[in-house]
Amino acid sequence: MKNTLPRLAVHKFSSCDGCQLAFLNAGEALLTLSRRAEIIHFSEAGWENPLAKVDIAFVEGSISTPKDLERIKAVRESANTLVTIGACATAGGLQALRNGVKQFADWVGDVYASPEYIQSLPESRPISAHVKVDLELWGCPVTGKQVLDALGDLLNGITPVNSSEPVCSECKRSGHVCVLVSKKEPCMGPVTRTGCGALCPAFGRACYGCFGPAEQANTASLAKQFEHMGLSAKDISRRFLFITSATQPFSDTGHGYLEQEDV
Amino acid sequence: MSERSLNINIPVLTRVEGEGALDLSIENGKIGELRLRIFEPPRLFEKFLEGRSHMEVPDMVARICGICPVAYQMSAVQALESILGLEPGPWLTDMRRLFYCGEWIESHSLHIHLLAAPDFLGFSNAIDLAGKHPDIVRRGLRLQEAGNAIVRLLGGRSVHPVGARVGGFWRSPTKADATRLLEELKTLLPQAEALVRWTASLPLPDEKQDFESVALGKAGEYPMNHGRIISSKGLDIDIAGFEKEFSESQVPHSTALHCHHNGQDYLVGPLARMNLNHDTLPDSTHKLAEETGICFPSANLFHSIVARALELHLALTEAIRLLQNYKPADTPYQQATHRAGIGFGATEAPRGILWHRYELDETGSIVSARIVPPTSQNQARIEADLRTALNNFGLDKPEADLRQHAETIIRNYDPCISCATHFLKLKIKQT
Amino acid sequence: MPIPHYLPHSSLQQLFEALTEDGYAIVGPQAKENRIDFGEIRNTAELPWGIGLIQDAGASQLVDGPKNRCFAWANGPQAMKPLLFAPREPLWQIRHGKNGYVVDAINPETRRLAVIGLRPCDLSALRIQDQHFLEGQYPDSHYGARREGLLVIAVNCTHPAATCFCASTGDGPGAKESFDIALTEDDNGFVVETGSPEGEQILARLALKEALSTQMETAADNLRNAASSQRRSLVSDNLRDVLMSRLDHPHWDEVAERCLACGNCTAVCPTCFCHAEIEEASLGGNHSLHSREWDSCFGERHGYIHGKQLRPEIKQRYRQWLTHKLATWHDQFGRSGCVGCGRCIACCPVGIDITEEAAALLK
Amino acid sequence: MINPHPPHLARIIDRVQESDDIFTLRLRFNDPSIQSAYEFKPGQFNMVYLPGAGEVPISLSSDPDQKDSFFHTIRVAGRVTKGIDKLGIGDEIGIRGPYGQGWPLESAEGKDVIIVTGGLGCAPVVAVIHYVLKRRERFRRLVILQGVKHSHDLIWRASYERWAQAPDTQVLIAANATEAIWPWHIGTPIDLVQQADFDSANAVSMICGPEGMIVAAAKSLTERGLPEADIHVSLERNMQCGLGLCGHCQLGDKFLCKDGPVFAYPEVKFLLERGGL
Ligand SMILES: Cc1cc2nc3c(=O)[nH]c(=O)nc-3n(C[C@H](O)[C@H](O)[C@H](O)COP(=O)(O)OP(=O)(O)OC[C@H]3O[C@@H](n4cnc5c(N)ncnc54)[C@H](O)[C@@H]3O)c2cc1C
Ligand code: SF4
Ligand code: SF4
Ligand code: SF4
Repeated sequence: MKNTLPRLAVHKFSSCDGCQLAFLNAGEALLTLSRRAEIIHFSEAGWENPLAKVDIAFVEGSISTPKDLERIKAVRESANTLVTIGACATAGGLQALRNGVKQFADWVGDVYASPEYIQSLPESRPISAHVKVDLELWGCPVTGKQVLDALGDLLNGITPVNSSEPVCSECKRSGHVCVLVSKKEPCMGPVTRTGCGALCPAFGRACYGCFGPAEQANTASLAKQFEHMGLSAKDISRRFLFITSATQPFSDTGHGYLEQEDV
Repeated sequence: MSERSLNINIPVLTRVEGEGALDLSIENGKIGELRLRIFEPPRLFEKFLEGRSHMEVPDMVARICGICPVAYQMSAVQALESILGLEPGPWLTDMRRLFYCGEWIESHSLHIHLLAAPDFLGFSNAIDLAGKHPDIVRRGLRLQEAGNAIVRLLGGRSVHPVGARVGGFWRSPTKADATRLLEELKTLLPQAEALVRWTASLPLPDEKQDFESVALGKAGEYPMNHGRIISSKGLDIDIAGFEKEFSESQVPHSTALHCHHNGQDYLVGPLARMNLNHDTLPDSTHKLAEETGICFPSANLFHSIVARALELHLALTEAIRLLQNYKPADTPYQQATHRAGIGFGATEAPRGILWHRYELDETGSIVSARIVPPTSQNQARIEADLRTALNNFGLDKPEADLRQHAETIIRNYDPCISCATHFLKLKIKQT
Repeated sequence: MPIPHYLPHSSLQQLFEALTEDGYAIVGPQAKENRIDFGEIRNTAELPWGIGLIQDAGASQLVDGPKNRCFAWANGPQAMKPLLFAPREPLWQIRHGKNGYVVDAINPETRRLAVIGLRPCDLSALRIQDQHFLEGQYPDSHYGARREGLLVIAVNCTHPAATCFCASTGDGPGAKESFDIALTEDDNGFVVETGSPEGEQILARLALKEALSTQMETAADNLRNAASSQRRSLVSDNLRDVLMSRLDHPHWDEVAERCLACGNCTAVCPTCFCHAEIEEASLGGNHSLHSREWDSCFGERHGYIHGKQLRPEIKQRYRQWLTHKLATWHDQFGRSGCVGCGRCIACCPVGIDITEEAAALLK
Repeated sequence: MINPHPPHLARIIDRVQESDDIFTLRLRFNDPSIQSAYEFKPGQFNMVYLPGAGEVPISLSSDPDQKDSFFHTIRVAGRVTKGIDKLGIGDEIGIRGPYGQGWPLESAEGKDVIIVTGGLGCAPVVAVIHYVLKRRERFRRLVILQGVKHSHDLIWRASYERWAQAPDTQVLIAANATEAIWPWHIGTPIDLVQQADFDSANAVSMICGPEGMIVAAAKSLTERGLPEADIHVSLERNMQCGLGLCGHCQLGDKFLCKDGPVFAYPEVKFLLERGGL
């Protein structure tokens, strides 16, 4: 009976471990999960079989060292379905702020007394930059609901839904005060994909874009609006170059304003 | 004693947060090389912080660690507020303690049940453990969820909460939400008591070691959000003195730095805190501690798990106290005017002292940042512990037993490797 | 038409008490975190006394208003819509029973609501939503259950915002129908009219005096002033043919450069009714919940069919919104879908203005 | 007020694989009273519900006079249809309907019936073919024009061959690309209109397929003298509720689910010719 269950792996690359907590914080659902699938690999929870064949592999973290690069290829080989979870795995993560930074090597030197011991790729990149990914779950961190809904669907043989509508839609459904319109806070909600439940506006603060770009992210227009609201080019670039700085529309707009700042 | 030689290599430590390995060689019946290898890739947060507004710091440093983001946010706001001249009032002080209680409950429960308990009961993971002892695991999951619920109340979500800011909280929880949570927490107290008794009843090795405990203290309460840095060897300094007193060095085998005090390893975390602060426990927790028969300060490192359970009980008791007379604040945060300066923050993360230092310019931007996480402080201690404990255990034991024992010892520190891998070299670049 | 009465501010609480006695939960406006929000209230003190509201394209800000008024503002982002057409609600669940699946319909829990503070634009919108949800071949039971027993206490608009243009759409600032009670506020209280037997019956218990002619004149003056103070207007009352003949107007591209496709306009529009259905299965695999939630023609689900987006560009989505709202709405509902409330103007993060865009398209 | 939302359960009593990704389900409501009261017209559709996945609109493909069961012919597209594809005989699904307006079969009586389909648009009109063939005496000529992208997309090949043998029936098939042996035309269904044999003064056409193809077919039919009012088309839009409430199927002044999906061509001509709406 047991060995007919779908096989599951959870892998970690460069990350804060927060997205794996979608499983470890799941409470009773963790026990339900263990009845529906067999966990084969999940280091933090005590299973260590990184190369074993599995049906579904969840991957947290970005690729940032030469070792990672070898490992992710092996993970891809081992898994039927590969699902990335979180901003690191789907977008390179906060650590992608180093991408394109000319002084990167100096940075390592600034942080480590002997940088020669540190093995690192010049860029932190998402999993999909290196191998085929079947499903990308965004968020920093992903929510337990996102991960467990997707997993439930996969276990039921159903293609998971993965909404990329903007945070605003969830924000309005929740009846939050629009901080952009009422408080002139530079909210990233209109260009950020939903999933968090419009948490920041619920707390009266501007969304800072931790779920990455929405389906139609008109970042140029939003940035213009931030200008009208009195933000400096530097402030605007920082809004876009934050948790998911390596994603296309955010990176383009962010770097655009960064250059304005430089001149 | 046999004179055998053996290489033990645990390529990936499981049931710890982040990625580390252990290399151990036994040469002629003696421990030769012993390296706790940390290869979690470095993430260079201190560099990313430079040039950012101080308002972005709490959201950024939270991303260093998904297990203790609250600790990162709390050390950071403490340091930044000290520069900006903000004094947290009584409401904020209470709420930050409540926030911290949530993280301790969540993190300690996760560690005890999902990471450590299988070691002591002969299982390799918590799911197998749940097969035999479902009640134990369920109790853990419920307590963990209660901790998460506290963090959510103030932060919106338990990983990378969005509620905390420099100057306070973005929003104060509603009375109704606070009351609902309070009722839930009250029902869990008996579970937390049972947990303490259960940890004390585990077959923990009886073994004493000589080490220095370092923790915050003299806080007028069991330390979480503030205090002086004190130690079992009589250290008693302001947190600003940390850099003078403690030194970090890089070793080739690790992306985490090693910390030393007077050239010696030292211990931070639950046992160190308990050893130094047990007299400030609330009565009910104190009584439970006495019931365990363990006398704190304890030189037995395996008592860490009991200390952790006692802290969980304390945090739950404190959370209930803090929620009992909860009133929403009209202004949950203070706004600051920009000021240049240098500030320090140190709080007790679940795994021990988390020390931050920031320099701000007059526009409120970060000039430099330095973060010393608890796991890099414990790293040297873990290696020293392994040397002693494995010798005591008997180097002639079967290899599998040695491995298991080594892993149990490491896990006992609840190392958080994700945190440990971004530190600065010793000298801060002066700009 | 029954004779108008006068309800002094000091007697407003009596009205609340009468409503409570009749078993109504009262929902009314409150000033909250920089906006006017409709929620349950018990006491007239909870109303936004002394509050004013400045609204403009992409901006909305509470300010001090006349001390002795509680309706000296125009509207907040939402009023009636979420109370009847829930932002998100379950429709049914399905689970494994002994002999196969079991479907359980989920019906909403409802209470009789008395809503105070709806504006004339809100009443027109209510009328449209009724038409949409209740008067088709398949009346919506969820909307219907909430609608039943609803008591509407409208308040005519004496303080339109800069974003308001109800005078041009013919929906305000004075209410004509679809209310049980309608109030027009002055410094001391309200001129009260009734629009239904329920309204009359409740008012009868308050022992109010008939309104003086001076009071009625003030009310009429205020409404006239309110109308003439409106600076925005929607160009024509039937834009159907003009807009449909300008589907390739270059102005669509121009709006698309600014439009964020965030859907805020559709969410706050009191007449928009689009919703999507979602299915959420439990991890255990033995239970699933089917719900619906507000959706928007700016969203990815709206124009999607099997692997293809029919309206992949923002330009097409904005055109979909505007041509439906202002053009083909006439065919479907016998009127324009815009009631002149200006919410979409104030709530658009980049301040896109439906009246300006319509005018530009007519050029 | 009756709650129109929850589906009724129905069981799969037969299943036929039509091609790699198209299959037909024969279904019967679990509740016999619902089954016996269930009536529909070809061209109408059901909301078909896969528990745990969601609902999709699917046309009825069976003969309306068959009272003990009904058929759906489904192409595997995405989340819901992929899931339904995994079901077999005995499995349950949810059904609500029928919704929308069917084909004008009564007014087609005594006339030539021209059916033009493109690609996989055939499902909604297959029911019409069955309907006409079964009541052959009520109609005049039956002309079936079917176009596919590639010859191997053609489903019901055997059926077409069989239909071609029926009296007064003309079957013309075209593929843009074909395998080596292809007995039919290479090209588009529009080419076929030229070869079709019908009396434009006394005919009704029913078209189903991609919108571009509908417009082109309607154009060539009118060029052959068929009045636009005698051309009927079936359209597709996203449908969440099928009840005329969710707004997703709005096209111009129509809601496809209740005003359509079948329309007389003049009603939608402007919208279709315009495209991109
Ligand atoms: C009136 C009508 C009759 C139809 N009849 C048939 C038929 O007989 N046989 C057949 O195979 N297909 C038919 N379709 C198309 C069928 O509805 C879609 O292929 C199906 O919705 C795809 O859903 P999915 O979940 O498998 O795909 P996904 O691409 O995963 O779609 C996800 C969701 O999008 C929506 N959606 C996607 N495509 C469509 C679409 N074309 N129309 C409406 N909603 C859509 C649904 O809500 C669906 O749940 C018909 C469509 C309409 C409008
Ligand atoms: S607060 Fe932000 S997310 Fe919410 S509606 Fe306004 S802009 Fe959108
Ligand atoms: S509102 Fe924005 S920043 Fe806040 S949690 Fe959601 S996606 Fe992240
Ligand atoms: S279109 Fe705009 S102004 Fe008109 S009713 Fe809707 S929200 Fe109000």
